[in-house]
Amino acid sequence: MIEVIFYVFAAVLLFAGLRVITAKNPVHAALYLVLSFFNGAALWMLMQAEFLAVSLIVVYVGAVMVLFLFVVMMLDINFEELRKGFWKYVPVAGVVAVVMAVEMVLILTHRAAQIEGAQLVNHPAGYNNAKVLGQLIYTEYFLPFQLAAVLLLVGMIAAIALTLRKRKNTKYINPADQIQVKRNDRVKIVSMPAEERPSVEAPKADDGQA
Amino acid sequence: MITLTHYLVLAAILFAISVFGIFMNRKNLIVLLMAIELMLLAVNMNFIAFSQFLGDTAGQVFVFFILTVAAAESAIGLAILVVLFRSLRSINVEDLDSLKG
Amino acid sequence: MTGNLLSLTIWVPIVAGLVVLATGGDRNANAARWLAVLGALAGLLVSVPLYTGFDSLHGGLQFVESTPWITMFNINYALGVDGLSMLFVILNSFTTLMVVIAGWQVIQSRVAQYMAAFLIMSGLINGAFAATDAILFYVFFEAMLIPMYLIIGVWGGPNRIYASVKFFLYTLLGSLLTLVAFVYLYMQAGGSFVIADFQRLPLGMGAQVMLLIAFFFAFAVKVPMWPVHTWLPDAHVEAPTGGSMVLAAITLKLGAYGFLRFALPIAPDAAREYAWVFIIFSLIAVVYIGLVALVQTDMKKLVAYSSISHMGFVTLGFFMFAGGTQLNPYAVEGAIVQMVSHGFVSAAMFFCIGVMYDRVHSRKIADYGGVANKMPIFAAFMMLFAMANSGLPGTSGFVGEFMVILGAVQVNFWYAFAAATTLIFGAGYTLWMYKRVIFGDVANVHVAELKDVNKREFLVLAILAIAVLGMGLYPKPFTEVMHQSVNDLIWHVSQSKLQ
Amino acid sequence: MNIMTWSSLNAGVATPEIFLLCATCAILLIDVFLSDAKRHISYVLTLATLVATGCLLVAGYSLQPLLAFNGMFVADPLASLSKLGMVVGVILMLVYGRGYAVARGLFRGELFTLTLCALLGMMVMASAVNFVVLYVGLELLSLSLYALVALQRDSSRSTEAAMKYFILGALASGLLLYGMSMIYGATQSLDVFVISQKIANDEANRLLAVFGIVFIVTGLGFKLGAVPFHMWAPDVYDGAPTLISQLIGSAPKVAAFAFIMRILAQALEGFAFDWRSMLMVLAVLSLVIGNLTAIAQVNIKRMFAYSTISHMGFLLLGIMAATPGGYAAAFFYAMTYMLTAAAGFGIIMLLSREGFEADQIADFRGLNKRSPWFAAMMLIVMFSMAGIPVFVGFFAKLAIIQALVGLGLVWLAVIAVLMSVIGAFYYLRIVKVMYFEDPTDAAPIAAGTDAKLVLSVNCLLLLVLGMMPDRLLTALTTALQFSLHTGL
Amino acid sequence: MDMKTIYLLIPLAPLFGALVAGLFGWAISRRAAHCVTIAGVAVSFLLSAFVLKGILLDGVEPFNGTVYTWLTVNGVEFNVGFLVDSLTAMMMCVVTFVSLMVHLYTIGYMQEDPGYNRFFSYISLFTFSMLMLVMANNFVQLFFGWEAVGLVSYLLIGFWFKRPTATFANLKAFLVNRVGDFGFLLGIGLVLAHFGTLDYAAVFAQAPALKDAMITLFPGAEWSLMTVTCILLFIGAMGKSAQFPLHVWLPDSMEGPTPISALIHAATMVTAGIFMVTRMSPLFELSDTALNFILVIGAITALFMGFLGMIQNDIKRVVAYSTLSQLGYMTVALGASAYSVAVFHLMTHAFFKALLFLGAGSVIMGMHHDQDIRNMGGLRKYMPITWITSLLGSLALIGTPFFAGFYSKDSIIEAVAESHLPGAGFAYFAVIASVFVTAFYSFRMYFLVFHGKERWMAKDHHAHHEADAHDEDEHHHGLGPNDKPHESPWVVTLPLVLLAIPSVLIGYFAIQPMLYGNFFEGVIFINHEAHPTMEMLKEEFHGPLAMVIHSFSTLPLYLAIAGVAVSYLFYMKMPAIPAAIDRFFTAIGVRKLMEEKYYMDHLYINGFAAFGRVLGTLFWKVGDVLLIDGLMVNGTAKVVGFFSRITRRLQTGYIYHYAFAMILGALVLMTWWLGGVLVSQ
Repeated sequence: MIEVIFYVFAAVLLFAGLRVITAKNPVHAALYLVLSFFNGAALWMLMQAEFLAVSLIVVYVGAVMVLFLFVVMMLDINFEELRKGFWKYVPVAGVVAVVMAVEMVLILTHRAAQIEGAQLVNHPAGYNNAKVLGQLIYTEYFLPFQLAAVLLLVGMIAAIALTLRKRKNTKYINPADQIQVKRNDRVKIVSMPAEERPSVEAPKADDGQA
Repeated sequence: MITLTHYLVLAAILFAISVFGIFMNRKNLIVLLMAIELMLLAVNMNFIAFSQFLGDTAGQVFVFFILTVAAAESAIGLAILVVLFRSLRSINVEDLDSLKG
Repeated sequence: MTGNLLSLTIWVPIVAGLVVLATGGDRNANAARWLAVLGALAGLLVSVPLYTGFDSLHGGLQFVESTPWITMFNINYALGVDGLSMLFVILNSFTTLMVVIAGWQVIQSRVAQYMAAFLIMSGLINGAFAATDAILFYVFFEAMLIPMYLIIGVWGGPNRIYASVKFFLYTLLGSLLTLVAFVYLYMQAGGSFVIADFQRLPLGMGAQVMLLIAFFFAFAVKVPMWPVHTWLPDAHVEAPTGGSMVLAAITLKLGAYGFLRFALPIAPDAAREYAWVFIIFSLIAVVYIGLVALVQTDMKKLVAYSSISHMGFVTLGFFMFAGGTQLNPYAVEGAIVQMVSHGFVSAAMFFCIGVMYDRVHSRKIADYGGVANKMPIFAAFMMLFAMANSGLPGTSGFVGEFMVILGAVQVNFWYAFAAATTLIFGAGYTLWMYKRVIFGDVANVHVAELKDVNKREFLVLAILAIAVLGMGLYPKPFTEVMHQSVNDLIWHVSQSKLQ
Repeated sequence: MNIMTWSSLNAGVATPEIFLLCATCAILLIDVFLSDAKRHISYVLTLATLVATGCLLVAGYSLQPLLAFNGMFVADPLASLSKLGMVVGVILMLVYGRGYAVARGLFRGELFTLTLCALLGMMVMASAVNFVVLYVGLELLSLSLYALVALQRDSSRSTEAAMKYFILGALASGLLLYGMSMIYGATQSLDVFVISQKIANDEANRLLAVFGIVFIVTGLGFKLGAVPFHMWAPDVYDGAPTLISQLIGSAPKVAAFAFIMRILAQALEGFAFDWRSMLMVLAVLSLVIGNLTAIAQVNIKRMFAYSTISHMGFLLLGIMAATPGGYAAAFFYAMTYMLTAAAGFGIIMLLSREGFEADQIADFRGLNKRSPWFAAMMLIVMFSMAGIPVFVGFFAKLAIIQALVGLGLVWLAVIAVLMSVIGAFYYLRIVKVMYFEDPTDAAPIAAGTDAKLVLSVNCLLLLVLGMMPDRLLTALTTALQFSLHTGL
Repeated sequence: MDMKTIYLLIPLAPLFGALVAGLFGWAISRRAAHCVTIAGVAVSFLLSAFVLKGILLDGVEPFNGTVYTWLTVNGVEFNVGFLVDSLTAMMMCVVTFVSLMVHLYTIGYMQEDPGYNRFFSYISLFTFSMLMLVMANNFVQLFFGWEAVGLVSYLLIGFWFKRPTATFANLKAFLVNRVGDFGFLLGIGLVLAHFGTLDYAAVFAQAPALKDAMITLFPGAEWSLMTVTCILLFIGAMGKSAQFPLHVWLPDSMEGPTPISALIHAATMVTAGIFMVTRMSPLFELSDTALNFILVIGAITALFMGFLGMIQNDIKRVVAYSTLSQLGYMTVALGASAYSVAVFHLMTHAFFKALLFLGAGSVIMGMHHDQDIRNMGGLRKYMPITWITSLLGSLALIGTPFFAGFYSKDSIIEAVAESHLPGAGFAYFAVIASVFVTAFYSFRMYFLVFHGKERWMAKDHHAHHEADAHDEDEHHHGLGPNDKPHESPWVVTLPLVLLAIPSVLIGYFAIQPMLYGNFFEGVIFINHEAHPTMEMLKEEFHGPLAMVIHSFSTLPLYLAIAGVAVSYLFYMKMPAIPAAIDRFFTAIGVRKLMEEKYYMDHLYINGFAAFGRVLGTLFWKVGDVLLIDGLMVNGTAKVVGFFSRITRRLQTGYIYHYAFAMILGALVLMTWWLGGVLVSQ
């Protein structure tokens, strides 16, 4: 039973993954990505990693993917343009990818790669994956946890710094500047000596030229 | 019986797919970002598999952090994408070629 | 005072150079010049006690100093001179003074930098000759490239960039391989960079051959030996007069010195086994380069080629350390004498060409003719140096050639035969050039406008002339300081290090 | 499961980081309330923070490694010294880049906070002894850098560079993580010391571990910019604002070194046999490709990028030796290269002005006539990079060569020095342009006195360290002795 | 004054004069310059005479001592030192005497020359060098003097450095001499290598022991050390003493002012080779091969250079070829082991040849620097002293009985006749034939110059001026048709007279002690068993007078008379005959051969020198520029640049390529190492 579930989810996951990178429309790609996340989450469930499975959905599907979709739709992109010549590069890229996949699989399935006694842990009743993780994260992993916070802060700063921009031609007022203005900043009295009036002939000639 | 190897192989294939996506995609930057997410999914799959099959919770904690980081990362990535689009009016990967040589 | 005499010879010029540099732009050019002369003079003065205080009965290192420098690698700031190196420290300090005086008026732009470059280089070269730690040697050996590169490049001729880069890379390539060799020896010696330890190190034949090749690259390029000589004509032609003087008088010697200090004693078995290769290269340098010099149309190039040919004599002498069954100090000492002599003669020759170049702005032989009509004093000096360059007895040029040929006869008659052709070629190219440049009727308006040497030029020429003649007439003071060291060296080379 | 207490955290060990983080937040807040005219307050505060961090590092220096945060953080001499190096690197970047940033509208609060965050990331990388922390620190650095590269938003070159950097960086992180996952699988631990212990006890699955190492090396290679994972570097150096190029080109190299030390030399030391040869390939490729390609450059920033690649080849050779001497050599190399590169980029920035980037080699024409001092400084930088004594670059190379020859890898040393000759060619070209050619640009050089002063100190340090490298070498070697193989 | 000081003073006095005149020539007057140099040489001459007297009459022991140690290598001392024995003393006297005469003569000859002081400096320097050469007690100093005289010769031939011919000639002289020195130096090298010292006395003492030593020059071929060494040393002598085929420089050296032709290229320097071989007699005696070589070379030179003298029209060239021929005589004598005879001829030749040259110089002055004998004639009326002295010199040269040349030359002929070396037959023929040749060209010149019509009056004026147009700033105008030559001033004629005296008398007085007395005892070593020449001569010698009487019954005298008679006939009475002969020889090509001096110059200039330059150009353009620089150096740079462009092109700017490279890199790493791991497990 578990095998069937695993293979089904795995198959869908791989299919969805493939579609992510081959979909014509980025919106579709994003949706396929969502699909693959769901499948991934299901597989994680299968491994009894409930908390992370849920987090994946919440964090990724709920936040990241929405962000993706938002951006995709916000940007005014001609997707058809982007599709041209897609299949031209498949042979080379495909060969490399397949070789890579085959190699990785060969290695992972090699008997030397097998870890003895690797069994899915059977947790006792009442085991709470979220709680265990929570305790770990808040105690032992205190440092990375704090750092992760900084990291999110960086993401925030960065996103704001990069994307937030003032319109160039809006006239907006900074009260602080207004209050601090001094007379001398605004009015400047320049003393000028009286100039001799230039002769009348020359400008006329210039005008004529112009 | 589904063993650790099954998950690892699955993750490996997923990883290869995402890699394939990254260097095959010549048009759309957004898909590149998505492919990277896929790759992280594969990595997370590994960690969880190891964690659950070897009975060590640390792997799952790592996944937790990876998710966090990935979120921040995509935020920045998308921000850069937006900025890029503003100045370039394009998210075509092939248009990113003013720096070379 | 005598405790750190060698340090003084190194640092006095360098500090003087920095002081000169500090005078800044060309507004203070005169200050820079005077400071430079004072610095060079001070450098010379502190080097003189090396000779007067030298114990010529003692072949080992003298005036030794040693301070740990880089304890991590057991690198010491270790100085010392023996009969092989002492003369060159003095020669270098001497040449620097000449160069500084020679550049007095000729150099009008960036005077301070020019003078400083020479002073700093002088200190570095002294360091290279005095270093008894391989890395210290290497540091000085290599650092000297920088001022030379700048000298050629900034104050050089039209094709200076090509020449300077070629010079730099050529020599860098060679020396970097030596660095690897040094490090290898360091490992073999159990963590010591002391050159004397390297020399004592037993090494297999394979290792010795590899080391010899590495040293060949470094030192042969610097000497330069045929076929790695082609940087020299370019560098000389493009370098300003002072650059050519130092290059020919000193830096080439450093390459030759490297053979004595490193190649021969460290890899004696390989050196003995493959001495013929070096001898053949040297003889090619003598004959081939002699012929090449004959057909040059550019005076500086001609003298540059002649330098290569003369340095061929030096390497020839070095690798004839063993004559048949007995040791052959003639050739080795002759080679060292030749180095010193070539220091005087080539510097003088380049200076002579510089004197003419400053007036006519051409180095082409064809642009001259009949210079003697307008510059009789100069012509007389140049005659002396031309004769010294062609190895006339009574001038320094003869002594070394004579001794090397004497040594060569002991090894193999045909080596001597080929080497002795320099009597003909050397005279041929030098005097033919002299004839075309100095003799004859006034060739053109430029020559007609020539003025004879001024006091400053006269001073340089006269000092060099005295040196050339003095060494030619009484070379004993030069050789007696080196006997013991040379004997030690060739004895050492005769011993097998194979185990 | 232990109950965590404040004392068990032992957070005092991480005082510099904690201070830095707090100060960063403070600056972030203060900056919000500052008008553009008063932006220099943030600048001064940032510098003050950095200096204070440096002081804290010095004050907290201890030869004995101190663990903190449940064994995830270590303050050992390796970490402390490399952090000090990073702090210096960042200070240099800010000092040199002030005028540059002002002229390009980059003189903003984000610049300071992101830079400080990047520094924090680097510091964490240096101190982390747990893969999770290592990863988070790395990402903290990377994310900050991505954003910094793109900070000049109006420049399509900057954003393009940022995008490339981001995508390739993310790919590299992915590869690194995959590798970490394999190591985790092979050893069932994320802790550096435990992993090391398990490998030593032969309790690790070698195949999985080596499989993981492949990916880890890939990721590390990317961070260092080693061939073939280097291709981001030229484009990013070129496209990014020069002060960010400097940031990327200097301090993170030290961080990457420490990072590599933690992963390869500490955690995976037992598999040194496997990763050594991988690094060797990367190193040789880096030396060859970096030096060769640098020759063909006309943009000095790109040239620096390729030169960095070749220098990282040297650095990798040191690490590859996998001996205390080799590590020390690499550490020395990283630290001195940081100083050298900082000065190099600094000069580019000081020669730049509003609307003019002095990033073409041709822009250095006749610098000696325009400003002998700047020319001399650049000369020092160039010759130091070329490894000509008496500048410090020489001793860095010497140390590496020594490590190689000590292992009997003479041929590798020969390749390295041959490549140095090629390298010398393009460094010489800069000197040539400065000294042998006549200036085409007559504009006066308007660099701040502070920057000039610091630059002078920086460049003279290259000379002084070259003449007296002993102290630094000894300190770094001792640091590594106490930091590695302590079996905590 | 002890003897050592005297010996030191002898060379140093002229050196002092040379230095004063040379270094301060710009500051002192002409008068001061010639006074100081003449004083120097005079001191030197007087002291030399004193030394000679001491050895000759007072039996002073030969001096062999060191002045200072020039160099020590390998425990061997190279000294500067003097060996003053009879040979040296005699040479010193000859050198200083001729030099003194030439100094005096120069005052008159060079009086109009702007390089007056320089000239005096040079000739004094020459005197010093020559003295160093003859006084040497070792090879190094010998070589020093050897080269130093070469240098001065170079300087003096090129004294008028504006003349292209002069500078060509001096370069040629130097280089040809260098070819000789090349051998000489190798010879010295062999001496040092096998004797371990370069001191004459030590070398000579060891020589017999090494008589049979062999050296291997080519694998499998052993050569006698002595033969090789002696031939090499003799090659040096060939250069300096202008023996065939290294003679080519001497005729050209006539480009120098006449006084130095007299001093250097006739009387002293060119005899250095003869002196050297004599000095080395202990070595040369040990090798028959070398002696035979010398004999043949000398004979060739004596005869064939004499032939060339017959067709010369330049007064100095006639004398120059005569010199060559006479040097050949001396060399022949050396080859015949008659060293003392060679030296004897050297001495007599020095006087009469100097005389002839100075006489020629006087004529040239009289002719206003026209040197072509075809333009002269009848000068005896105008220049009586010159005429008489030249006649005496010529008579001495052709070997007129009682004249100095007679004794020396006849002795040589006799010696050759007695020699048993394989080449002796040819040599005898050559020297006998040369007697006629010598007489012929000597008197051809004599008659053409001093007798007959005053041909300068018929000379085409315009052609003359054009030809000399390039010598504007010289005063070489030749004599115009209406000018009259006049006798030279006393400073010129006095040396002529002074030289004429020994030219006539010295043979008569010196032959007994020098050849058959014990004058050269202990100096010249002859292996009497192998080379009994001198023994036999001694047996036949019964005094100078008897020698004259004996000569009436021998061929040479009649040949000499025939030579004079034929030249009188040809050039005084029947000029048609030489013209006819000339036509005949022109027709068969011999004339051309002789005009081209047997094509030796062509061989050297267009052969060796040109070949050297072609080779040099080849090495330069192909070896250096094309192969080493072009292919190796710049080629490497190009290859690097080529790869650089390739690697640069790899950086395409496209992310997917970058990613591809990364992945490929990872893949390769993975394949490579995991392959290894998998195989190993």
